[in-house]
Parts: sequence; structure tokens; C-alpha cells
Amino acid sequence: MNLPTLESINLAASLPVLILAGWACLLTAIDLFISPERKHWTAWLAVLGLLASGVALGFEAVAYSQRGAVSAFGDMAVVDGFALFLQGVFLLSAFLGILLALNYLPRHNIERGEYYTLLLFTTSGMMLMAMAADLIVVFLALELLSLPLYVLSGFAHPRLDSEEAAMKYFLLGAFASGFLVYGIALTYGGAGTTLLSGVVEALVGGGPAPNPVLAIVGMGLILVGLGFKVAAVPFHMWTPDVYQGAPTPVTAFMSVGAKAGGFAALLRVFLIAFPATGDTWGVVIAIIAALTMILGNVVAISQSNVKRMLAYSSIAHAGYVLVAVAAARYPEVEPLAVSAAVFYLLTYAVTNLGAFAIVIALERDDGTGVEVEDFAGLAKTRPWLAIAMTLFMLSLTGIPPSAGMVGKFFVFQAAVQASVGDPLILTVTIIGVLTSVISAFYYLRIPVMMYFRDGEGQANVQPALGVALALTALATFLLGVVPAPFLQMARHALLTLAG
Amino acid sequence: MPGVILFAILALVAILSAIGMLTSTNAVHAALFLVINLACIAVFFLGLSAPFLAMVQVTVYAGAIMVLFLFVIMLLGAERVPLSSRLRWQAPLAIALVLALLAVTLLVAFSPQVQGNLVNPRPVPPEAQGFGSPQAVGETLFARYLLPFQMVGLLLLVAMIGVVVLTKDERKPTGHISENAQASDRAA
Amino acid sequence: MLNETVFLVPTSYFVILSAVLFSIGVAGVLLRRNAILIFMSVELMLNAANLAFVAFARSLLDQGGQVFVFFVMTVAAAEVAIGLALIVAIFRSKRSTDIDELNSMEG
Amino acid sequence: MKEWTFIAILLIVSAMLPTVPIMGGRLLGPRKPNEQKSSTYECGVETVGDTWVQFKVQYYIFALVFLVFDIELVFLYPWAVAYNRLPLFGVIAGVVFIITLAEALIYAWRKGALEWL
Repeated sequence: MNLPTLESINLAASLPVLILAGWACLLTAIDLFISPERKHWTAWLAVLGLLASGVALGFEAVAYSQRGAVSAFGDMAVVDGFALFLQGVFLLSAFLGILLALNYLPRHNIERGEYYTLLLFTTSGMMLMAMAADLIVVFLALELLSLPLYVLSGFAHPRLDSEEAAMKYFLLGAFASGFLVYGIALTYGGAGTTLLSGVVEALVGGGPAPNPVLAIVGMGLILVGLGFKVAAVPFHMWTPDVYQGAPTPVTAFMSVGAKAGGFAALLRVFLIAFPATGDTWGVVIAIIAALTMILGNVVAISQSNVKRMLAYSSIAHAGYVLVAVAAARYPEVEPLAVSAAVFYLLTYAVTNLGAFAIVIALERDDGTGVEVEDFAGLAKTRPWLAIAMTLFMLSLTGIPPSAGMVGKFFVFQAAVQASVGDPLILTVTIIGVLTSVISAFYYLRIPVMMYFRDGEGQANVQPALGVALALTALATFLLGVVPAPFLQMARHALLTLAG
Repeated sequence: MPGVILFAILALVAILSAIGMLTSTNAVHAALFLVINLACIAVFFLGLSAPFLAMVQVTVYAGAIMVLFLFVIMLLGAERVPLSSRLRWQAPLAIALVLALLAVTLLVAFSPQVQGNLVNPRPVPPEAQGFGSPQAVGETLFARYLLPFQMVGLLLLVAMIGVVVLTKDERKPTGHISENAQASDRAA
Repeated sequence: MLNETVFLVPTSYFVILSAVLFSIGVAGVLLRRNAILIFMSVELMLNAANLAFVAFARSLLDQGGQVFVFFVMTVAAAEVAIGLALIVAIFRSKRSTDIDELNSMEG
Repeated sequence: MKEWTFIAILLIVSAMLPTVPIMGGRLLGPRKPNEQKSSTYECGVETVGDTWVQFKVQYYIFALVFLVFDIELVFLYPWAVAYNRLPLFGVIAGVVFIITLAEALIYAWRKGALEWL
């Protein structure tokens, strides 16, 4: 048994996560002594923790560019480009999540310090998920990511629909982790180890007890478990109700953070542990991607409630990232596909948080005011808000000059490269393009409603929300117009084998 | 040969108690069936030389978790449970799905490749005598699995925060509390 | 007595048993309506996975499988704590745990 | 190996102790029920209210706090047992674990989850 020595634990490499998790625990204690009226202090302290973790991440990225990937905590975690880039996305979405919630919670009278500490715990769970190199860490990170989200979606708990949202999310989450654990059990039986790098040897015939058939069935069950978390089609039924019932800042953070965390696990498990059986899971993921894109976009057309529409749109966007995952099974396309998927998650995070920020601005205190009709005439009463919303809708559709367009272009470029020898990926790419065209219909309906209908579109943009809106709008525009630096970073986001 | 007989009896009891939990109309009976199932699995753990896990299964799973289930069933008085499923087409589809899942796993378990290279448990070699004992589990846990161990600490803290947030209601009572919450508070 | 001789049963028996228990758990989740019973079925699924884990750990004589079961149990306990807190919260404001009544948000 | 046999015998005997008298009484005893005998006994007074009386949520929160610390104990047991063979950071990991859950206790206590009345 290789006893890990002190430097193989190397805490320095995983400093961002340690800072965030430690700060979350500390903040839980500090929050006890903050009086209910001044809970926004907890929020700003949480932002401080995120900034500290971000700075540590910056140093770690510089160190990574010099010395390459390194494994931390024995061989349980690995700190590579993929992990660092995604940790940046998680920190950004957590920061914007706090800004969204800062004014929303007091207005709806559900302001409690625990909101911010739970948000920090979820983010640390996601960061650990990005650097997991062992199936145990993947499972525990998934739980550390999901438990706070169950509580957060039930945060407005005397209100019934928030409790129901939390209940449905909880039951489906527990059901999914049941599948995930059984999948890991069979993979462990087939491969003799839960280390991702160990599993890949067993599938090729090495390892203590090679049993590839069992490992493949285990892999299928893991796909089901992670499919629930990412809300891919056959496992997406919970998404609309939960997204509508949960408080809007939680929905915004959940649609971005939990999804990116799920994809981090999906990419890491399937590209590191199961490359040898690429053709089996490649076909399955391609089919799931096609179904997800079709259903997500088609059903979204008939939605009048903007929160439900954004829920179905988040399902559809999961489909686009799944296309990149399916394309990533070809070794020569893998670097491009992985960086395309990761970049897409960044653009989707920024755009979706911006769109939800505007929904929060429009949402009245009793939760109404989020229908499409409520956007009527917004251009006249709040021109800046209208421009920002139009930019977000363009980005979600994938029309230039928005970040979404670059993201989709990058993903489809990878898919086209992968489909040179594989007709299935080709059809999936075509479906992807067609569904993006369909999505234009329900996305552009809102700018039309804002500019060409008259109405008294009223919205109250409080300070913190304004900052979040400005940041997301600027980021969506910048990522669309000058994506080069970010693309460069995404290209370095490569997966490496741990240990 | 006594091993296979003991295995067969326990497996039968486990499966019957699982089916019993599935079909019982009274939530308390379902919980007690699950406790029987947990006990059978604890004995399996003993047989598979995992004594420490058997004790943990009995104390933590059967002891703490099932007690909590019974506690909630008693608290909510929700023991009269309708058996009929909600939508007519839901039940057959669910059963079909489950049978497909079962068929796949059994097909795989009986398939020659899996049977072939599944290592059957050899008698425990002398040097691994302490296999499954608390020392062995402790040594592995605190040498190789440090990161998961710390994550469990965070998970328990989150669970504690979650419980307090969901049950203690410390906000200033304003018009926003829906009337049925107040009604239930008065009734509780 | 129990350790050396008795349970030298081939590992595939345990895999089959855990597959059957897992399927019963999945059936429980899909068929039952009461939130508490769905939750118990999930516990049954996790237990089936634990059984498979210990069987493989025994056949490979690797302590890692048993440590994983240890973690699965603690995660299940944390989930139970939050799940039952949620069920109590819902019951206090709606007086029923029947999940198909949770439909105040039909799309 | 022998200790398991003792535990097995203990389990069987402890199971037999309550069941044998009850089963014996049920099988051997004469059965002549009458209205008086089969009414629920509430110290001679007519029963009032239904049996499933609801009790406060407070007891439930206490049980949840017990569950979280039960898990902590189960983790610390192998830590204590394998203490002398642990590398240094194994010990530090245990200490950090205890501190994290001590903070959970302070949190629960300060938030009033441990009140009983």
C-alpha cells in the first residue's frame, strides 16, 4: 500500500479549494454572531473568501504553466489545466450567484446567513469534483455539491412551491446517487480499484482482477447517475418544477454550477477511466445529446413562464455540451473537444446568470412578473436592461457578436472534426445546428416583446444586481468579440492521468 | 457445503423482506422489513470478513437511520399509506424498466466472461489475518483516503446546517408566511 | 467458524443477490407514492451497492472496498438527516406526505 | 474466530428469551375474550383521543443532531484504534475532523437546536 508522503499530499497545489472550504467553515462560525439585520456582511465576507480563493487559483495557474499537472492528496486528486479552468468558472458563478442573491433575499424576506455559507460549500464541492482522480472523490464531491443545493432550493421554506422543489430535487438526487454508487461498485468489481487511472488498465487486461464486462455495466450505471445530475433527456423530468419552485438566485446558480460540476465529473470519468471502451459510451452519449437538444428546445417554445423556459433552455444547452463530450472520445479530437466543452460551460455560465439577473429584476415580491408578457415595453421604460437582455438572448441562441456564438462554434468545430469517420456524430451536429435555429424562435420572442410591444414593463434594479448585470453583460460581449485570451486558456485545460 | 445453505437462507430472507417493504401498506411495517433486510446484510458482512462494517451497519444504519425513519413516521402519523400507484400507465412502465435492469445485470452476472474471471474468495491468508478489523480499516482510511475523510467532515457540517435551516424558522414574522404554515404551527 | 470456511461462496452469488436487491429498490422508488417509502427504497439501493462492494473487497482482499462502504453509509446518513427535515417541513405546511399531491407547479 | 460463535450464541439466546414466554402464553393459554378484557387499558379510565398523538418537532431535531454525531463517533473509532500506526498527517486529519464537527456542535447549540423544552 503506497503510503502517501507529505509532499505527495502537497496542499500547495490544492490551495484554492482548501481556502474556500476552510473559509466556509469559518464563516459559518462568524455568521452566528452577526445580527439578522446585517446579514449582508456575511455576503461580503463570502465574496472575500471567493476572491482569496481566486487569487490562490491565479498563482496555481502560473505554477501549473511552469511545471504541468501534479497530483494532490496522494493519488486522490489531480491539479491539471482542466481542473484549474473549471475552478475559475465555479468561482465566477459563485461570485455572481452571491451578487444576485444579495438584494433578492431581503426583498422576499428569506435573508439568512446560511445562504452564503451553503453557497461556499457547494462551490468547494464543485471544485473538488473538477480535480477528482478517484471514484470515491467523485461520489463524495457530487454529494457535497448536491446537499447544500437541496437545502438552498428549499430556502423559502414556508412557501410551498419552494419546499416541493427541494423535495423533488432531493428524491431525484438521492435516486441518482443510488445509481452512481452501484455503478462504482460494479466498476470496482471489474477493475479491482476505484482509481480512475487504475480502471483504465483493468479494461485493457491489466490490474488485479480484470473483468471488463462488469466494468462496462458499471460505467453504464455511472452514466445514468451523472445523467440525472446534468439533466440530460431521459433523466430531466425534475428540472422544470425545481427551477421554477426554487428561489430565482438559487435556480440561476443551480442551472450553471451543478451542471458544470456534473460535466466536470462526466468528462473526467469517461475520458480518463473509460477511453478504451469509447465506442460503447460514445454512441450512447451522442444519442442522449441529440434527444436532449431536440426535447429541450422544442418544449421550451411552449413555455410562457420565463423561469420554466430557461429551465428547458438549460436542458438544451446540456445537449450541446454532450455533443462535445461525444466528440471527445476520439483521441485526436479529445484536446479540442475538451477545451470546447469547458469554454462552452464558461460562456453558458456568464450568459445564463445574466439572463436570470434580469428575471430577478422583473420578479415582483410575490413571485409573479416572470411571464413573457411582463417584458412588454421594457425597452422604453428601462433601455439599458432591454439591451442587456437582448444580448443574453442572442448569446443563448448563438448569434454573433455574443459569447454563446463562439462557444457553439467551438463545440461544432470539434464535432465536425470528430465526425469525419463517424456518421452518428455528423447527424448529431446537424441536429445541433437545426435546434439552435429552432431555439432562436423562443429566445428572440423576448426582445420582440420588449421592443415592438407597448406596455408598462417595470423592473427594480438594486445596486448589487446592477453590478452583476453589468459584469455579465460585459463578459458576454467581450467573450463574443475578443475570445482569443479565453480560448487560449481553454486550450490549456487538458485532462491528465493522475498518479 | 454449510456456506451455501446459510447464504441461501439469508439471501431468501433479505429478498423477501425487501419485497415486503415494497408492498406493505403500513409505513411502520415497511420500516421494520427494511431493518430485517439491514440485519441480513450485516450478517453477510460478517461472513465476508468485514466485522467492523457489520457493527457499523447495525449501529449506524439499523440503529440511527431507521430509528429516525420510525421517528418521522410516528411524528407525522403517516402510517396509513395507499398502495395504488398514481397514474395507470406509470406502474407497468416502471415494472418493465426494472425487469429490464434486472435482466441486464443478471445476464452479465451469469455470462461466462464475468463468471470466468470473478475471483472467488480464497480462505484468508495468514498475513492478512486482520482484514476488515478496525485497525485495518483505520490504517487504510487515514493513510490513503485522507481527502474523502475531510470531505465527510464538511458533509456532516452541511447536513447540520441544512437541518437547522429547514426546521428552525427565525425570520421576522411578516405577511409573507403563507396561512397554512401558521395554521400548522398553531396545530403542532 | 464464520470467517474461514462458511462463506467461501463464489462472488457471483453476491453480485446476483445485490442486483436483485438493487432492482427491488429501483422498483420501490418508481412505484411508491409516499415520500418516506421512496426514501427507504433509495436506502435499499445503497445497501445493495454496499453488499456488492464488500463482496468484491473480500474477493480482491483489498481494504479499499470496505472504506468506500464506510463513506456510503455516512453519506446516506447525511442525506437522511436533510431528507427527513424536508419531509417534516413539507408536512407542517401541507399535512400530507403524498408526493403526487406536490403538484402546485404543473407546467 | 471463536468470538463470533459467542456473539452468534448471544444473539440466538437473547432472541429466544422474549419470544418463548410470549409464544408459550399465546399457544398454551386458554382463550376466553370478553368485552371488558379486550378494551385498551388506560389505568381504568376510558381511552380519550387517538393513539397517534403528535409531539413537538423539537424532539425530531434532537434526533437529527444525534445522527450527525453518531457518524462522527463511528469515524473516530478506527482513528483511535489505528492511532499508533498512523503517519503524522493521519493524526492531523483526525484532529481537523474533530474541529469541524465541534464547530457543527457550536452551530447547532447557538441556533437552539439542542433545546429540549
